[in-house]
Amino acid sequence: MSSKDLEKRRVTGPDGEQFDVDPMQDYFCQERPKEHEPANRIWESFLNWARAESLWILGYGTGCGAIEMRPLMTPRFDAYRYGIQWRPTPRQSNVLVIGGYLSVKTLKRVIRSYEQMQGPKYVVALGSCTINGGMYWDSYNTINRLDKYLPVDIYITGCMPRPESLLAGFEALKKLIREGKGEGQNLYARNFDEYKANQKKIIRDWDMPDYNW
Amino acid sequence: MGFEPIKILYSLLSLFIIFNIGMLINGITRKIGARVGRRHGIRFYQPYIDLVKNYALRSNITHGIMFYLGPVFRLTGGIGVYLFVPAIYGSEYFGNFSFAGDLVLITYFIFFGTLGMALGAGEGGHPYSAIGISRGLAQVTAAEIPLVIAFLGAAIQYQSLSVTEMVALQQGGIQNWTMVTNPLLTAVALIAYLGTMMRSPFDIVLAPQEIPIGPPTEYHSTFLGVLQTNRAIFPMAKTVLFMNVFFGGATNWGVLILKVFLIYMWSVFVGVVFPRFRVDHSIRWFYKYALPLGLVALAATSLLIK
Amino acid sequence: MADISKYRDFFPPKNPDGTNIIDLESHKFVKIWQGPQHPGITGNMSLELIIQGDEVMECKTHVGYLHRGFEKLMERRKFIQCFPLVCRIAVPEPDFNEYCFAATVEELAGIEIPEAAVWMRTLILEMSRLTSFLMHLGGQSGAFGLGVVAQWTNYVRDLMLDRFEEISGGRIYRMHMPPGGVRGLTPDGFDARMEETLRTIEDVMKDVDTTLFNNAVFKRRSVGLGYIDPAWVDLYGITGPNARAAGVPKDVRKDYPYLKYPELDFDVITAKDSDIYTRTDLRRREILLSIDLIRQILAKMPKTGEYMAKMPNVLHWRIPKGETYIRSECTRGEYGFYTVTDGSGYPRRVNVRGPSYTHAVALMERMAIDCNIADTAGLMLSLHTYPPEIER
Amino acid sequence: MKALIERLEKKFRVTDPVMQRADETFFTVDKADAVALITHLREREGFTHLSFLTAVDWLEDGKFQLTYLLNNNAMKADVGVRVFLDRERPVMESVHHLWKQAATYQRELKEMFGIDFPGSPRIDEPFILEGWHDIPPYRRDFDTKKYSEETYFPRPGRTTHDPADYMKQKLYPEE
Repeated sequence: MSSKDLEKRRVTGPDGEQFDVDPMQDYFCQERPKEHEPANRIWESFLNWARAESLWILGYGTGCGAIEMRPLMTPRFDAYRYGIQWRPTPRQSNVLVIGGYLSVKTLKRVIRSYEQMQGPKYVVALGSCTINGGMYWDSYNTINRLDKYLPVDIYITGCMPRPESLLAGFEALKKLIREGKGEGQNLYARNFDEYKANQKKIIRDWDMPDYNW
Repeated sequence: MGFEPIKILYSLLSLFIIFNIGMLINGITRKIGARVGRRHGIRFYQPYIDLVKNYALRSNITHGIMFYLGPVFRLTGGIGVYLFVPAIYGSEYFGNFSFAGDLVLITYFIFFGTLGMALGAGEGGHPYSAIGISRGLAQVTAAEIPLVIAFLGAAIQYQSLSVTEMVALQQGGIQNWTMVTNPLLTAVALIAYLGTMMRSPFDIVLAPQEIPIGPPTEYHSTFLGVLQTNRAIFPMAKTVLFMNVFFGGATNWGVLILKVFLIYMWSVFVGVVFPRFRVDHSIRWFYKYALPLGLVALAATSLLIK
Repeated sequence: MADISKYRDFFPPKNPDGTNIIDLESHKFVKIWQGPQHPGITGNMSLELIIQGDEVMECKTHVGYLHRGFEKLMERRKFIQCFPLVCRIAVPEPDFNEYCFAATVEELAGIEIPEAAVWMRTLILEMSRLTSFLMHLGGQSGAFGLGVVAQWTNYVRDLMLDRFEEISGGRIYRMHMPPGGVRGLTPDGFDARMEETLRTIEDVMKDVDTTLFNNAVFKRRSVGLGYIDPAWVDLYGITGPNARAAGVPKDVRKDYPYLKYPELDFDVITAKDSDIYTRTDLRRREILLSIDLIRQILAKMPKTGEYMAKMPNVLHWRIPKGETYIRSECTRGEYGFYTVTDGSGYPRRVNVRGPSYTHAVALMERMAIDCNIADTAGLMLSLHTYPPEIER
Repeated sequence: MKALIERLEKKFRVTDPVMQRADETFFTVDKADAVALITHLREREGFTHLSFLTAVDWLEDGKFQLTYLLNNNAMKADVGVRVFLDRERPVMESVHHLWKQAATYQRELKEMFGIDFPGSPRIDEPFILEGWHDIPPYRRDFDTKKYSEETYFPRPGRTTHDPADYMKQKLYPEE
C-alpha cells in the first residue's frame, strides 16, 4: 500500500453517484492500545498455563532465522510436541517470532502484524542481529535493537540459533508466561508514545494510523 | 409423537459427550497426520488447551454485528445437525430430538452453517475471507448435490424420511446395513462426505498457502473458540448421521465411538496423502464423477425396491 | 497451456502491447497483497496482485524486505572479513556465495588452491545443492497442500545438515571456503555415514515419487500451469532448472566447467514443456543426479593432503587493480560474483548476480497474469526463488 | 575472442580491452556508442544473455562505471562492457527493450546509485528501500556506519570497532 491510497479522494460509484472516501477514517480505527488487567490470581494462573501450553506462532519469516523454523516444525525437532503451532494470520497467533535482522521496510510490516495480534501476545527475537545488530551492526538498512520498537519477551542468541536453542527459548518463554511475566502487551500500551516515537524516527514514510488493530 | 421434557437434558448431555469425542478425535487425527509425516505430533489433548487459550485471550475486536453472528450461525448449524440425529438407537435417553421428517431438517442444517459463516466472513472485511467464503459456498454446493442424492436414495430404499426408522430397518447384523444392501449409494455418500469435511483434497477453503486462511482469517479469541467448538461438533454430527443412514447406527456409546472413528478415518487417510484441488477442479470433479454415480445409484435403488 | 483469454470476453480492455487496462476505481477489480506475511510466499517478499474474479490481471513483485546492504558493507571490510559475511546472502545455500567470492578473490590475487581443497569445494557445493533441492521439493508440494512430503524431505535435509556439521561445525552457515582453500577435509568415517544418508534420501525419494509425482490431484493442479516459452529464456534472463525444463541446455557445470566438474561424469538434464510439473520433476532428477555426483566425488577425492594455499598476511593483503566475474551453477541457475578491486586492502565493489533476481521480478510479473489466484503460490515456488539474494 | 574485439574496434570506440580469462573479456566503450554496441553484440554476435548490469563508483575520478556482462552460450564466452558516466549528471540510455530484466537492474541502479535511465519502465518507483531520504546508499561518499549509529540505537555496553582496526589489534598487535 502506498501513501497515495490513503489520501482523501472523491470516487464515482458504479451507479454514477459521487462520494468522498477517507481511507484513514473508514478502513482503520485510530484508538490507542489499552492495558488489560489480569484476572484474579488462581483463575489467571490457570489461564496462563493454557496460554503457555498453546503458543501459536505467526508464520512470518522476517529474516534468516526463518530457515531454522522449518526443521523446528518437522520430524527432527517437532515443536508441535510442546504445544507450539503455526498460524498463518496475525489475528489468531500469540507469538511473533522475529527471525533475525529487521530491515526498516520489514519493521513496518512487523509492527502492523504485532498490533493486529490479540493479547496477551509475546515477541521472541532470534539471533544476535535483533539484540545489537550482530553481523549488520553498521548497515544502513537494518535496525540494531529490537526492544526499542517492540516489547521483546525472550531473546535467543546465536547466528543463527540452532533448533535446540529455539526449543530452549520457547521453554523459557513458557516459564515466563506461567509466572505471569509475559505482559509485553501491557508494556507496549504503557510506553506507547515512546515506542511510537522510536518507530516513527526510522520509518520515514509513515502512511498508516498510529495503532492499527 | 410423545415427547418428554427430560429429553432436553439428555440431549444436552449427549451434545456434551459428542463434543468431547470430537475434541479427542481431532487431536488423534492430527497425531495420525503427524505420524505419516514421521513426527510425534501434538499431544492428543492439545485441542482442549487451544480452546481454553482462545477463550482466555484478553482483547478481541469486532467488525460489526454479523461478525459476531457468523460463528454463532456456524455453531448453530453443527448443534442443529446433531440434535436431530438419533445418537444411540433404541436408547430412551440418547435418541435426541429425532422425529419423522428429520432427514429434511438435517440436510438444511448442514448447509446453514456455511451460509451463516458467509455473512460473518463478509462483514470481516478482509479480502481473503471473502475469497475464501465464495470458494467455500461453491464447493459445499457442489458436494451437497451428491450428498442429497445419497440421502434421497436412502429415503427411497427405506420408504421413510426418519433417520430412526432407517436405523431400525438396518438392525440385525451387518447384512442389513445400507453399506451391504446398497453399496453404490454408500460410495456416493462417502464421496460427498469427503467434500463436506474440509480435508484434502477439498480443503482449499481453509488453505493456508493459497489464501490464508479463508473465512476465519479475521476471527480470533472467543470467535475462534466458538468456531473450534463447532469443528469438534459438526464433523461428529455429520459422521453420526452417516453412521445411522449407511452403517447401521449404534446401540451404545462404545459402538458409536468405534464406528464414528472408522468413518472419520476415511477422510483423514485420504486427506494426508492428497494435495488439494483448486475450487473449479473440485466442482468439476463432483459434477463429473460424483453426480453421475449418484444418479446411477438412485436408479439402482429404485430398481432394488421394486 | 491453453490460452484462456480466447474464452473470456473482452474485459478488461487491452493496451496495444497486450497488457490489461485496469481502472481500480471501476470497482471491477480487487487489489490484494500476497505477502510479506503470507505462508504461500517464498520467504519475505510480496506480490501486489490485481484480480478480477479468480484471475490475476496484474502482478507487481515487491522486494527489499531483506535488504542488508551487503555490497556496501563489503566495501568497508577487508577481504578476509568479507568471508564470514558473504555466506549470509542466500540462506538456504550459503556455499555458492562462499565459493564465488573466494574464486574471484583468488583469481584477482593470483592464488592457486591445492588439489584437495578443490575436491572439497566440489563436494560441499554438491551437498549444498542437494540440501537446497530437498527443501524446495517440500515447499513445492506444500504449496499445493501436500504437507507430508515437506515433512519427509525436511527430515532427510536434517540428515544432510548433520553431515555438514561433521565437516565444518556449522549447521546452516558452513563458512568452510575462505579465500585460499578450505578449512578442513572430511573426518574419519565420513564416507560411510554419507553413504547411509544418501541411501535414506533415495528411499524417501521413492516415497515422494509415489505420493507426489504419481498423484492425480498434483498432476491436475500443475500440468500445463506456468508455461515458460523457450524464447523467453534469453529475453528474461532465465537460467538453471527453469531454462533446462524449457529445453534449453544451460548448465554452468557443463558450459563453463569449474572446480572438478570436468572430471565427473554427468549429463545436463533437460525436459520439454516447462510447466510446474515438468520443473518439479526436473528438480527430482537433479536430486538424483546430485546423489550420484556426491558418490563420484567421494570415490575420487583425496582424503589427505594440503588444503590451504600459502596466504599473505591477511591484514596487509592488497589485491591489484582488476575486475572479474565468476559464475557457478546453483540450484536456481547462474550464480555469480563480480568483484572489482582497486589495489587497496578492501574490495572496491562486489556485485552478486543471483538467478532469483530475474526469475522473481520480471518473469514472475509476466507469468502470474491470467493465472488463478490459488495457483500463484505454487507458481512462485516453482520458479525456486530466494528473496535474500534478490535484494542482498 | 581477439577477433571479436578487433571487429568491434572497427565499428565502435572501444578502448582498453582486458582479457581476464580465455573466455572473459572486459572493455570500455564510449557512452554514445554503448547501446549500439550492446545491440550489435546481441543481434549479430550472439551475446544474447545479459548476466547482470551493475555500477562501480570511482569517486576519486568523478566517474560511474556501468558494467554490462553479456554472455554467448554458443561460443561459451563473456564480454564485460564498461561504460563511464559523469558522476555529476549520471544519465544513461536504457536497454530495457532488449532484455525484460534490464528494467529491474536499472530500477536498482537508480535507487542505489542515482543513475537515471530515462524511459525505463517504473524507473522512479522505489525498488528495495522505502522512504529513503539520504543520498543513494551505494555511492562511496555515503557512510553507512555513521548513518547506522545516528539512526538506529546502538546498544550501550557493546563497544563497536572498525573491523579492520580491531583485527589489527587482536591478531597483529605488534604491527
